[in-house]
Amino acid sequence: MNELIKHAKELLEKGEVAAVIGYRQVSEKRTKPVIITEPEETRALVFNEYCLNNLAVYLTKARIKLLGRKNNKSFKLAITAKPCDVHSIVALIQENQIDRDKIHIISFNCHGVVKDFGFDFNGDNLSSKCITCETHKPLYYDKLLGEVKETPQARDSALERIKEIERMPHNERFEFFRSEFDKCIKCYACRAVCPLCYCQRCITDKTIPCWIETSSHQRGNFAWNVIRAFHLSGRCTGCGECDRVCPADIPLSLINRKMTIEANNLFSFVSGRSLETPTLVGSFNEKDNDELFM
Amino acid sequence: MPHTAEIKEIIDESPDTRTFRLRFRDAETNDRFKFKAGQFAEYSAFGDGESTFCIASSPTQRNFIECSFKVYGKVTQSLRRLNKGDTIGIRGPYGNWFPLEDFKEKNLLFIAGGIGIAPVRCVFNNVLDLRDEFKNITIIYGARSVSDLIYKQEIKEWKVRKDIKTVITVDPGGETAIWDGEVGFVPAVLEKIAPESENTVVILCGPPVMIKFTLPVLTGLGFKDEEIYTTLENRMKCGLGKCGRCNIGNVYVCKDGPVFTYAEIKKLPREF
Amino acid sequence: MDEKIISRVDLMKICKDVIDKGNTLLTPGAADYYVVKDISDIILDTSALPSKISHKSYVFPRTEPVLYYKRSKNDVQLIDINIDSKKIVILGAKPCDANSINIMKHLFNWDHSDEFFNKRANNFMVIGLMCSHFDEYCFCTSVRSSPVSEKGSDLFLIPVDINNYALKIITEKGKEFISPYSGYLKPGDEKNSKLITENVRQPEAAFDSSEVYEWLGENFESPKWEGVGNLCLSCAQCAFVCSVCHCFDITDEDYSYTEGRRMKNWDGCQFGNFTLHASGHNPRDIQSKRYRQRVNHKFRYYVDRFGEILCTGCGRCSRGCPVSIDIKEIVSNCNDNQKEFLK
Amino acid sequence: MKIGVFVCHCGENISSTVDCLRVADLCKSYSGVEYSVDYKYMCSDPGQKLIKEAIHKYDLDAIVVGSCSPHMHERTFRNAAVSAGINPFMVEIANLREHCSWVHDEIEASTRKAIELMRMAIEKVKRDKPLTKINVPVTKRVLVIGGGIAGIQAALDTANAGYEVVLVEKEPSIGGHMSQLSETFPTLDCSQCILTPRMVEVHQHPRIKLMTYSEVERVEGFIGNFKVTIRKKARHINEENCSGCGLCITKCPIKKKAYNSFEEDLAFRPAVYVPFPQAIPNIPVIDETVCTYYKTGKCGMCLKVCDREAIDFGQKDTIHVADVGAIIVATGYKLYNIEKKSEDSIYKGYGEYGYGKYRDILDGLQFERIASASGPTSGEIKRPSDGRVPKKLAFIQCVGSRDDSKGISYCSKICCMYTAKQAMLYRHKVHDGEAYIFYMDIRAGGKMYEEFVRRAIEEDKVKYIRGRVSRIYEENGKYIVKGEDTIAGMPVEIDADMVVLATAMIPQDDAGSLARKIGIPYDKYGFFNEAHPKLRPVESTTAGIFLAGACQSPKDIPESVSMASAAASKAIILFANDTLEREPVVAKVNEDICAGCFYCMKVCPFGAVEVKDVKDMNGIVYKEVAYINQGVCQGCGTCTATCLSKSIELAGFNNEEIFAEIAAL
Amino acid sequence: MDKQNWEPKIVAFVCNWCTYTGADLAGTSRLKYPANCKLIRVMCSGSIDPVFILKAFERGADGVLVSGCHPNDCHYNAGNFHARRRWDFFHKLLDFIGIEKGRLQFSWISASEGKKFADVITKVTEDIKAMGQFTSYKKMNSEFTVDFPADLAELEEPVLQESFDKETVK
Repeated sequence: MNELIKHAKELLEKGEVAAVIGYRQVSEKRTKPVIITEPEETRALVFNEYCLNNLAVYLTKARIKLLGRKNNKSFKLAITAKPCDVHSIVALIQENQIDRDKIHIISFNCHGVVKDFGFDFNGDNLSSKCITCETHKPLYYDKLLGEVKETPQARDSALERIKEIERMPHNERFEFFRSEFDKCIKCYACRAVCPLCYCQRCITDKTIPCWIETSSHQRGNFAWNVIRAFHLSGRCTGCGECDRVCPADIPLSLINRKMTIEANNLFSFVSGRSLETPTLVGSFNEKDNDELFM
Repeated sequence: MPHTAEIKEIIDESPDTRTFRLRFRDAETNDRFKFKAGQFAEYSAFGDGESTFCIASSPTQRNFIECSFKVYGKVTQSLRRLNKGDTIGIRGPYGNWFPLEDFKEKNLLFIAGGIGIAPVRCVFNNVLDLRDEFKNITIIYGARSVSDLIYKQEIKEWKVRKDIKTVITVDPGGETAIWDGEVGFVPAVLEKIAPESENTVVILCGPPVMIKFTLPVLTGLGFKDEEIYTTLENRMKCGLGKCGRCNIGNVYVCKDGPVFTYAEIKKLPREF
Repeated sequence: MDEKIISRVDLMKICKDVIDKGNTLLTPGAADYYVVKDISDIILDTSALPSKISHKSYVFPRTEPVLYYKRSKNDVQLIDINIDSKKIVILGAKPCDANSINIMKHLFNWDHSDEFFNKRANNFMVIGLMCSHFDEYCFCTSVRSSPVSEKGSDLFLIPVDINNYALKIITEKGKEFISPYSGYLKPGDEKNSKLITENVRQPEAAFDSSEVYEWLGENFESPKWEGVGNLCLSCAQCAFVCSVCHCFDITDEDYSYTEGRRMKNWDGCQFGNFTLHASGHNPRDIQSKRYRQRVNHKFRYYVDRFGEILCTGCGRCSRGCPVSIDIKEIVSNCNDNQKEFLK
Repeated sequence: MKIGVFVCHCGENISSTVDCLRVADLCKSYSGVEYSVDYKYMCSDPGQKLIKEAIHKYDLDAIVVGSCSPHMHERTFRNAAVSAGINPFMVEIANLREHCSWVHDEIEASTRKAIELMRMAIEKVKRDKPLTKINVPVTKRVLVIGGGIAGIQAALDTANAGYEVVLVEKEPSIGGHMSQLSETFPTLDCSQCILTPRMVEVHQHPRIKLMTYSEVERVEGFIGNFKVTIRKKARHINEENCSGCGLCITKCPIKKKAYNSFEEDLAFRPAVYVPFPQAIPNIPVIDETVCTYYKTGKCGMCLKVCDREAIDFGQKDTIHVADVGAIIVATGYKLYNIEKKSEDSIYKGYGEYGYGKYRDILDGLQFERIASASGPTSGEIKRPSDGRVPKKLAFIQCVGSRDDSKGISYCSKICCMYTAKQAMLYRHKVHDGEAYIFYMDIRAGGKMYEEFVRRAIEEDKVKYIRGRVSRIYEENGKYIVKGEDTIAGMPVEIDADMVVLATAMIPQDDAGSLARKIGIPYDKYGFFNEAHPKLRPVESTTAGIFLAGACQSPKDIPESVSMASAAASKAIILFANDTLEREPVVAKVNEDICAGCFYCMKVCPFGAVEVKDVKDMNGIVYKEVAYINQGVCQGCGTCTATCLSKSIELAGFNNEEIFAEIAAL
Repeated sequence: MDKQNWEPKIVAFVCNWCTYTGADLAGTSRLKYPANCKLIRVMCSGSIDPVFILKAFERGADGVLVSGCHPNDCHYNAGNFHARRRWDFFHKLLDFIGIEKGRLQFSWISASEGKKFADVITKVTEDIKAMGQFTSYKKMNSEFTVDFPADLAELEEPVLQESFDKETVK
């Protein structure tokens, strides 16, 4: 970890960046995000299996401007990002939210993070996104740290659940999701924690007209969760943060995962994997699937 | 539970501002509904929600109440679609009021900007109905342009009255060829006419920017903080001191306000 | 204070009776307070952490209609809401949760009494249960409460051994509730339960609430707010899982061409458009101001107004926070403006 | 808001299955409806009068008409509303005829549906906002790309109408393919003779700025306001000094290193050259690739002989920018090269016909040069291989065209005619020669065209054989053309001295890249797409860009010329007003909440979305948002549905209006 | 509403240039199709947002049809290609969360396909009839609703009904 601290300190000292967005340890098996602006403070920085936040969520236009501003000049921001977080950054760059030249990506060779804080890192407590992860080395970075280690083995129970749901008849499926969505309290933590939910005003906050009913009754919850999933279709990079933070334990990532699988099936596209591939939303192919249409 | 009221008359004040003259559908409510100058009510356009405006007519006027609104958001747009004879909902009156009894035997200076004239008009008309109890009365009213001025008819009446001084101004660029009033922002006009500050109560209402720049001018002219009254119109929903959004410091604007003196406001966190 | 002993078996009989009479019985689970359908679901664990979501929604639902309307060409018909006055018994409420209704009562009853809240609150019967476990986010002892606090409970349970509880009758309401079941009660010894409660491990007080009160008054403009504002993501999870946050929104919804309802929904002061005016002006336009409002409201404004801290120290907000912002950490380090982690 | 409702019976067309009276009656019970009435013929003068009077009498703010399809009478009712003082966009039409009375039988069901349709329209009109037409300033100058006959015609027409023209031609001279032709069908008049005066006129026209040896680099902007960047390639000749005396050309020692492309590679040209003697402008070009000076730094013969100091070896490409209001694209065509068989090409080639392998197998343009009096053989028909006069000539039509297996499915349209012409020319020049034409069928639609073909057959004894040629090979100095006579039903073999292939017309190589530069769509071959195949054939789908000539599809000269004139008149119409009036159904961005993801930019088919910097009071850019250029937007609304934060609204069809319609169901 | 008299409520979102015009053609050709479906005209199929569909369901629609120009025929060149991608996704999503394909159908109908329009509307109506009411969604809709007392409710539906009754009396 000294390398990380050294690097971050250097960046700040040399004035290459205005701030470093990273993790700090709060207790033995728990970390939390921190924004560091002074070289001295870098000693708090860590990177380990407990760094499960996706810090790309902090890379909003407003924050980049705000944090990058120092002495009336604008600087780069450094961010510590797991390889999967880099996917989010890629997606954000593609959606014009980040200027690649404005950020300095400190990434790591990653072998997975925990599912829950406070418990040991092992196959049973492995974040579900890590189970199927294929990018243990980041696709884009400015500084690569850490060495390659093996990821613990675990069952891909999420996929099993998707399969299970797909086997249900439609009315059962509807009932399943309706009851799951019914738990929603509309705290919008899923939205807040999603790096790709960067809209200045969310569709659900639009009042003229009212797109989605803000009440958290059944159909309001249903509409919100469906549209949230739709807006992420083909954009979601699969960081699973929404699922993690949901206080009502709605299996949001099941839907996101399913839509990611469909994006791959229909259009051979996975979001955030390449800066060169055009985004799925906003592009089309004349040969796209036409079966749906009479 | 709101009372339903019928729109008796619609007055187009400016391209985007309207005044409704309302009468409760229920005669009993009509008799019971009493309010004081400065209080507000919650007006419902059923289907689109509730919105808070002050009651713009004078409490001395007993047959109807009036409210003026500028089309900004969902509710005001919806209200604007209504016709004479249609029904809206009213809850209220809520909030505190201008302590007119304390104003007696004093000079009064009214300063209003834009739609801020609505609460001022309520007190102003109330005061005019009790004209003898007050000393000199001055009103300064500014709007963005001539067409944005509201209560044009009443302004005319005010202007011809000898016992009040009426100053109407529009922002630079908003004047028309035949405009005979002042041109300039309210604080500047205020500075220019420099009214007497001794024994004078100021009633100030307008957009946050105007208030921000007017207060120092008033202080500069020697007005006392305790004598400057203004209304804060925060976003309100319930009007009952519950929903939490009008909360500034330990104050609920909808209950403890909307009328505050500058001295009171100075004690509050600067979040309005 | 009256103290009795009741066996677990008998307690369950009472519960069954409550359910059989058609009342609602709530008990805390890991996720939220749930309605007990079968008494075998009841756990009564003193060492459980507070559930993720509080029981607030049973007294202040996340969404509820306040009136129905039906439009015709010119007129509107309104229908008032009749609050369902079913009795609700919370069994095993955490001491931190037990007091929440009492705290909220002030707000819903000053000046104007909120019948929606009151009708439900009056139908609440809170049976508190001593708490024997805390984690790094718990801080009840810092907000004038404790794991053995009886505040807010009508009845209070203290496990004396595996099969028996000491039952303290705190309020008249509690007394009334338990009187039909007096046959189950055996006389208890206050000394005995006192010994137990005194030995309960309590979280160390992290801050002095009156110091915090003072500090907030003097530090409206503190760099601290900016720091936490940068980290906070503006969701309202903290407010929505909180057992005493009570802000709401009112919105109209049509459900057919002519009919609709006016809904009262939870709202959160951390949302950017909570205070947004229609004109575009926003008094609390940036997150640091909103977070400042939250802390001030809880530890200063509410105290000013109603003499109580708007916080029960349950730690739900910190436990659930997507970016692990810990309100205890922020408040307890308030006196120095240094960044806390450098110590 | 006071709404007037007008229900039309349309004679009995609507009222036979919809109870119009009841519809009108029920509409009265909807809030906001001030007046509701039914009438026999709403679109008739008395019907319109009824509407106008009601608007005045009841002080209506908006009207809903239940009648036929809006595609029929929306304009009528809007005009009626306007004349009564209502904004035309405060009018909604409920389609009670095409979508209701005509398609349903049951009175009850269709009346019910009619009521619901009316209700939807009423709810929509309540949310409608008055819209005003958008005015866009127009730069009254046109850019013509391509200096062939179409470009020349378009340039002349526009210039003669009084507007300035910038004519860009990538070759050193204008004239295009038409200048290469010997004679033209069906009149057999000399192509050069009719074209040259036009070329001169272009050159001398005070309002035409001719830019030869130039290419369009970039086009920005939108209808009425294009900004065009043009690269003028270095000729290495100072145009102002050059008098066109041609001394440099005659003295150039490099004589046989470069093929003369004007002569379709049947001759050579020097390193410094003009494409052909009548070239406009008559200024040579130095070909860097063959000129000795550029290779060794020596020679400089031309420099020495030029007494006007016009040779400028150091000349560089220059970039010119022009502001224009309209663009006419007339880039023409080229011929299918039957040898080409590269993997990625859609064209599969005709290796079996031996073009390129045997020098006496020519394509149509090559034969034009051989038949041309100014051509390499001075108009005598001779074999390129040995200079002998061919006694037997085989023409093959549809080489490449109408042949899916070779990559092209369309008909090149002019081959039937020019092959007949070429066969006639041959017969006129070689009286004892035999001309055979292999054809699929003869397409001679056009004035005097069929007669022309008949003349070839009957007077000039050209022998037409219906069938395809399978193979051509050389045998004893003859070319054996093996084919089939499908009429006689037997194989044919002709030992021709020369074979002419009427190869397909295809777009220029760079058509696709040009289309992308200027932002117009093109088909899979590279032909530019017209806005509508029947009703808007000379407009591209991008407003303000028009098409002329063979760049759109194969065309003969009269068609190209008429299309050019049509395109010119489109430009002239555009220039008739100082500002351009456009329908206000355009999208608009709410800049306060736009998150700047620019998905709208990605999906906009018209490139109407731009990046706009939003500045604070100190002039510092604090965010970038999307901005929709109202001059370019065509109002499809794809951006509105794509926008995740719903920051874009399409005027006239905004989301609030659509939600209101749904709610009224 | 009792089962036998139930008629499905169907909403169609159609583009102005192809399907709406195709529907016009069906009219001018006097083709017959069921009256259950109401058209909402938009400029291009590319401008139809998935929320529109949910809104329609929220307002009690039993089925929704989305229709535009055939690929490559879009009046705006590419709007329908973007639409197609959007619907591919949205349909998969709805399918996953339990809304059957038949509830939300898609078609390309050109301005010349009046017959196809009539056929598609007939098919969609029959499909939805076979599926029955969209009860699962309607159940959500009916949460927090109230029956207005009969004496108060002299409004929309009854008025409509009454006017039909008059007809039968006539």
